[in-house]
Amino acid sequence: MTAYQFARAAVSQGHEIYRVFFYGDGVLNANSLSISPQDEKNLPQAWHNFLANNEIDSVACVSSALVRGILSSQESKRHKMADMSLCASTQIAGLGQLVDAALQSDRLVSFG
Amino acid sequence: MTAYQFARAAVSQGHEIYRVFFYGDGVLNANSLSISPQDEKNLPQAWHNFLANNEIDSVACVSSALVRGILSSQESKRHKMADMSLCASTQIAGLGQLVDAALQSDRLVSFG
Amino acid sequence: MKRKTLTFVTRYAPYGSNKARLTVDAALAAAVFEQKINFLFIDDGVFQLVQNQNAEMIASKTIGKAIETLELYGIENVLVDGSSLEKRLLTPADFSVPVKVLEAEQLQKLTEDSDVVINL
Amino acid sequence: MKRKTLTFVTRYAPYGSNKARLTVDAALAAAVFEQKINFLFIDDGVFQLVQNQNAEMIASKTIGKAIETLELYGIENVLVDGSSLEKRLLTPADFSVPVKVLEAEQLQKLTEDSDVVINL
Amino acid sequence: MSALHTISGSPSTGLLDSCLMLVGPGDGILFIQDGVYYGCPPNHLTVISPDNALFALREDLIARGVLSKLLKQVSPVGYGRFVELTVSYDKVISWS
Amino acid sequence: MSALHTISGSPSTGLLDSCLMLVGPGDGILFIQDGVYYGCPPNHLTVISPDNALFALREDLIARGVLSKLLKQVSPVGYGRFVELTVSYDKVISWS
Repeated sequence: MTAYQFARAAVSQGHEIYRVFFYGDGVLNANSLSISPQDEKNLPQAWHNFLANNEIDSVACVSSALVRGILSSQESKRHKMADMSLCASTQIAGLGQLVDAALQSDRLVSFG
Repeated sequence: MTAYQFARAAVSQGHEIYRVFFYGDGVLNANSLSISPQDEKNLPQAWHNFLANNEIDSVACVSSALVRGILSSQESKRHKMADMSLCASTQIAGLGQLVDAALQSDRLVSFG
Repeated sequence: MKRKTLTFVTRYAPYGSNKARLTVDAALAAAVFEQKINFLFIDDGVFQLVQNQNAEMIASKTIGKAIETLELYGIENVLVDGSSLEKRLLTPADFSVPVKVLEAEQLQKLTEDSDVVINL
Repeated sequence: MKRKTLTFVTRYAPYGSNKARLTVDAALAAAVFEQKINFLFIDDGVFQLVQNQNAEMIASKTIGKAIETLELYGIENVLVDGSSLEKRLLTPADFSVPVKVLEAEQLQKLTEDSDVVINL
Repeated sequence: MSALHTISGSPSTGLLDSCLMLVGPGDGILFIQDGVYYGCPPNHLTVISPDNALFALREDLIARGVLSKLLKQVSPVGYGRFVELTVSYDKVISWS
Repeated sequence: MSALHTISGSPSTGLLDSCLMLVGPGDGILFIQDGVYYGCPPNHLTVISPDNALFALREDLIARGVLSKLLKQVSPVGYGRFVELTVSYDKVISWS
């Protein structure tokens, strides 16, 4: 929630977001199957809309995603799993994408 | 891993396990889509086999499971989701099942 | 089945993790079983009791609201570790519900008298 | 693109969470970008360096092995906070790889000289 | 190069002590999430040099009911100011 | 009724202090996972009464390379003994 609100504030001030990198439990925000409690904000849906509307690149850390059962269709195939549960707007990739973002951007802000 | 090895040791000593209740990140062990790193033990698979072979009741906490995208087919339907990612051997239910287990058993052992 | 004494212990601040919420929900689930239930706040758990919380600010559910329902569900033994309060310069006057403050010896007796202690 | 100085900080014990593993993997991923890389162990992170680990016992990957590959990947600046060692009565002789022990002032200079500090 | 340090755990975590190992003159510290309890009594902040500016995220203070308890040396800030702070320091170091 | 307390976090977590609030005479304490570092130098255990038996899970000690550092007042135990301990005390209280 903190990361989401921070990202919105950054965009509204005219900053460009190079990439959102989900890791650890953060990858749950890229899980199309996840459902929020009825009276709480649907954070995965909110992220999805925000990233799509602002055309922001997003990546879910592959090792964090796999152990949490969040698969892209490609990974699904490789591991012979029937189902697919990755939001369309988010790619699965390695930590190199985090390092790349750290190098390409003026600021890296992470939320544990 | 600790909980799994403890449960195996308990069964091998002839104790009866009334129920395994997965909560928090523990529910990831009930996710049929989750994949372990290549050189690590596949803990969800190990749990599944252990519970099935010993006919032990298992429950994944509904609130923990939903936010992590682990759905039973019934919940999938209710929330109009296409996919299903709950291990066949595990039911989704509320915290009442934890309390029931605490009352019915001689010992409750939990692993944070 | 004989009536048991269940003690729930919560030691986490309200919103940093889901653990605070989980413990309150478990206690509310336990209420319908008509056992003797204690609910004990220790360490950062005492922050859950602070009045005037408003988790709408962080798009979450205000946990103070759930705690207020404990009594409605028949859970009257809402207990707080006194040393955890002192460390945080808090008193029962800061809280949204009435609580019983326990000293060291009472805490040990509480544990000893419990059939099950649930510390998630 | 100018060459940057990246400093990875790790403060978690090796197996209690995935965080230790994540930080080592991130540093290894960073090695291919040919930047200047520091890897700093503080707090419980120093436990990652203890020799003779064998995570097969808990069906996991031994993190000491991954740390030994840091140097192979060209990450030579393996640094440790001296005060974290003292608190745990550990010395570099307890470790599986050679490390540089930093004092308070050197730690501050390290941070100041870094373009990016990654503390996951 | 200066840094903004964000701290997201309560005083029980000891995160401030860890953070202070890397804090240099002129760095700023922003308390977020459960970290905002660092801005409440008792005063945990006496170990910090007056040279280091202190902030706490207003939304997190209000959510926890502790905005009125905020120590006077800590400035409450919203998300807009949070973004500005990340720009005005040369880098951000997160403690969680 | 006696209790076996399991502690699964390192000394940095302060879990032992919290646990000791509820420990009574005759209770046992078992260190598991990162909790096994409590069984290593420096001696964190002087605050515990000799009346309370102390154990540490052998698998977790070996995984972390610290079995040889275990303080002599702590007994290393395997999973089998862990199960027996949960039976020999009246209840189990977990600290994580």
